[in-house]
Amino acid sequence: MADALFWAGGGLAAAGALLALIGALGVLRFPDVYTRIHAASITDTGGATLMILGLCLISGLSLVTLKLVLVWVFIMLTSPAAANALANAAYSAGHTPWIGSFRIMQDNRKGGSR
Amino acid sequence: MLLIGAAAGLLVAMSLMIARAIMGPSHYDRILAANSFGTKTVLLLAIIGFVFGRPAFLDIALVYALINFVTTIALMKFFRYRSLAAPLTTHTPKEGGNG
Amino acid sequence: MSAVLTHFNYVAVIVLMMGGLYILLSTGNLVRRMIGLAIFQTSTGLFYISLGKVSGGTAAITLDAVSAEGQALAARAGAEQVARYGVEGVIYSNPLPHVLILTAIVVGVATLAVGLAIAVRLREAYGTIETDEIQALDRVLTAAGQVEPAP
Amino acid sequence: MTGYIPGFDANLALDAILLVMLVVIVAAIAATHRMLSAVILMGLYSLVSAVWLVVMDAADVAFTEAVVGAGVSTIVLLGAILLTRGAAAKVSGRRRFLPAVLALGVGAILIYATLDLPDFGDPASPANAYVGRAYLEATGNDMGIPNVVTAVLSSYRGFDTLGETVVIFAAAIGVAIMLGFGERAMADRTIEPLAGGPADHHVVLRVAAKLLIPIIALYAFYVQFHGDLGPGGGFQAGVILAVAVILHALVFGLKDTMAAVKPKFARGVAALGVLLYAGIGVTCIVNGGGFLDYDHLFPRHIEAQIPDWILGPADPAHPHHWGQHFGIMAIELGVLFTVAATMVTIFYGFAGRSMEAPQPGAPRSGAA
Repeated sequence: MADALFWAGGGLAAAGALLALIGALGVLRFPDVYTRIHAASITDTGGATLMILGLCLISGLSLVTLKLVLVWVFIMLTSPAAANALANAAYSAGHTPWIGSFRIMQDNRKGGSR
Repeated sequence: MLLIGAAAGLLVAMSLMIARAIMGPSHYDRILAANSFGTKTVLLLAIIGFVFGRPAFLDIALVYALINFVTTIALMKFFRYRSLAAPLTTHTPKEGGNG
Repeated sequence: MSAVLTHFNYVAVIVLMMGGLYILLSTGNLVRRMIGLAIFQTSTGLFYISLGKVSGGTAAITLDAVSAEGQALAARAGAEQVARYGVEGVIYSNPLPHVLILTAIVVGVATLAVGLAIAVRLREAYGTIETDEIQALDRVLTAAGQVEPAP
Repeated sequence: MTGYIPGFDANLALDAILLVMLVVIVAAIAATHRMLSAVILMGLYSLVSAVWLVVMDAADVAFTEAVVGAGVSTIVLLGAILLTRGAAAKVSGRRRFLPAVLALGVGAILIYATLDLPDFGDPASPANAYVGRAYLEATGNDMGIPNVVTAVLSSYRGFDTLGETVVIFAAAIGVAIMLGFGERAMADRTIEPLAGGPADHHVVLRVAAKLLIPIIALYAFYVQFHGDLGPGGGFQAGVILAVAVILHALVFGLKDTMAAVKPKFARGVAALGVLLYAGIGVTCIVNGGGFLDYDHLFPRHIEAQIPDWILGPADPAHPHHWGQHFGIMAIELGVLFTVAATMVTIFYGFAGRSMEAPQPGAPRSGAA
């Protein structure tokens, strides 16, 4: 039973790493800031969840698992907030998206800059 | 064995992030690369703790998960608002005040 | 060939050190020079830690050899090595360089902050932080008598 | 290659990959002329070196490097670049050739010198075989705390660490004098909130920061008080506490933070830390021991009153070293105060300084 958990945990961790890798590829190849923020932050939190779940399986019920869950909670708290703030800053700095035009941005900007 | 594979995958993802940080056209790409690099480093630290048999070293991953947020905010504030001291709000304290 | 394998760490640390030195020398901008200096300082720390690493060792936080972690580490290092180099059944890396570098990093940041504060005051006084411009301004001002000449 | 275990390829491979990453980052810093990407790459550099330090079994140092290198030094550099705006980083061509030749020459000499260093990871090398082992073996019965690095840092070598704490305190005074006073310092200016579109009102950040600041501060005290059981200690905890205050200043504005943690209070706490540290040393002298000799921290009759449930029943075979435990904990607290207050004072200096500089060439004589 123990090494079944070990292999399951290892598999989940590898899946998380794969997701992170795909995210990194996305950040490298996407054309503009917004798509890169999208690629990076989603695969970050997703990869982190998978990987930490895998490590929790390996470590079983112990203090280490508590620390892993805490790491997961903090990543869940900070990574999306940072990505949101970054997209906010890029938007208010006037970065227009490369593909298509956000009509709401124009309205907001007209409305915003009184 | 799988953990070492996961660590290798993370290392490749981190090097891609360094590439994005080096060549990123706009500053926001660089902040994004730094932020994502930080999160991947947290995961790599967790996996290294397990691969080398001392999982008690998760404290370092834990602390960096917090510090990464602060560095990203400082960089974002620097590039966007050119000031580290201004509060991140648009209404003056008298009127808003609760954020 | 084996010399490269066993000395790779030292060569890499020296390449980092020389990178820091190059950054330090190749620019007149004070803030950029301090980035080069910070890289130089950190690489000396990496050098000390490379010297202190014992292969097969673990961090210098004592754990008893009978614990699961202790046995896993001993199995990986091989009983004969553990017998010869282990302390109470576990091989540890050398803790002394860690102590030195730990304080060196914190003091390094404190001195970096003081250096940057001086650069800011130079910017406010001279309007620039390029060293050659500052020297040129100094010469002009000492000639004009506004600033007493350096001792 | 006596006694060198070529095994652990995962350890060696990871170490080599991370070093190559460090070299690539330094090359990128050398190549870029933009100061801002140099600062971001500096953050990545200290982050990768933190991971490398974990691979090198230096858990405490990795802790410090991750917190100080990627966190505080990036923010201090950003503050400095903000205050030295307008001074473009001109890197003229002729300046590149001579430093490159010099760096290559010195590098070649140093690499030649490393040829007769002991092999990497060799347990029988003089450093690792004698002095290192002596402390590993002695800490068990001298002090009875697991973390040998904290034991050496705060007890065997307590006097040096006191010196380092005073150096950090001196840095705080230096930055406070240069940037904290004068008419452009924060004390007498109000900063109006950002003018801008609705996107500049970062609600998400404010809520996330409100959630995180108490957690970071609590975590700092966790790191401080379990410094002798696992990786951690006064230096790391002090910087984490300062990062909590800096996060508050970054999100809620320096004005509110300075109202909460007054600059004068921060400078006082920095002095208090050094006072606590030296005070512990003096109490050891008063109790008949040497300076900072914690075995004499408690005279016999007080030590007898310490209840058994704290460290287990007293048995002569393994003495409890009450003095060492509480002495190390107390001076780590002193270091926590000084380091946290220093980093906060430094941040106040850089963030609170406004930027209107005189035109070049017209220095105000006797500038305050």
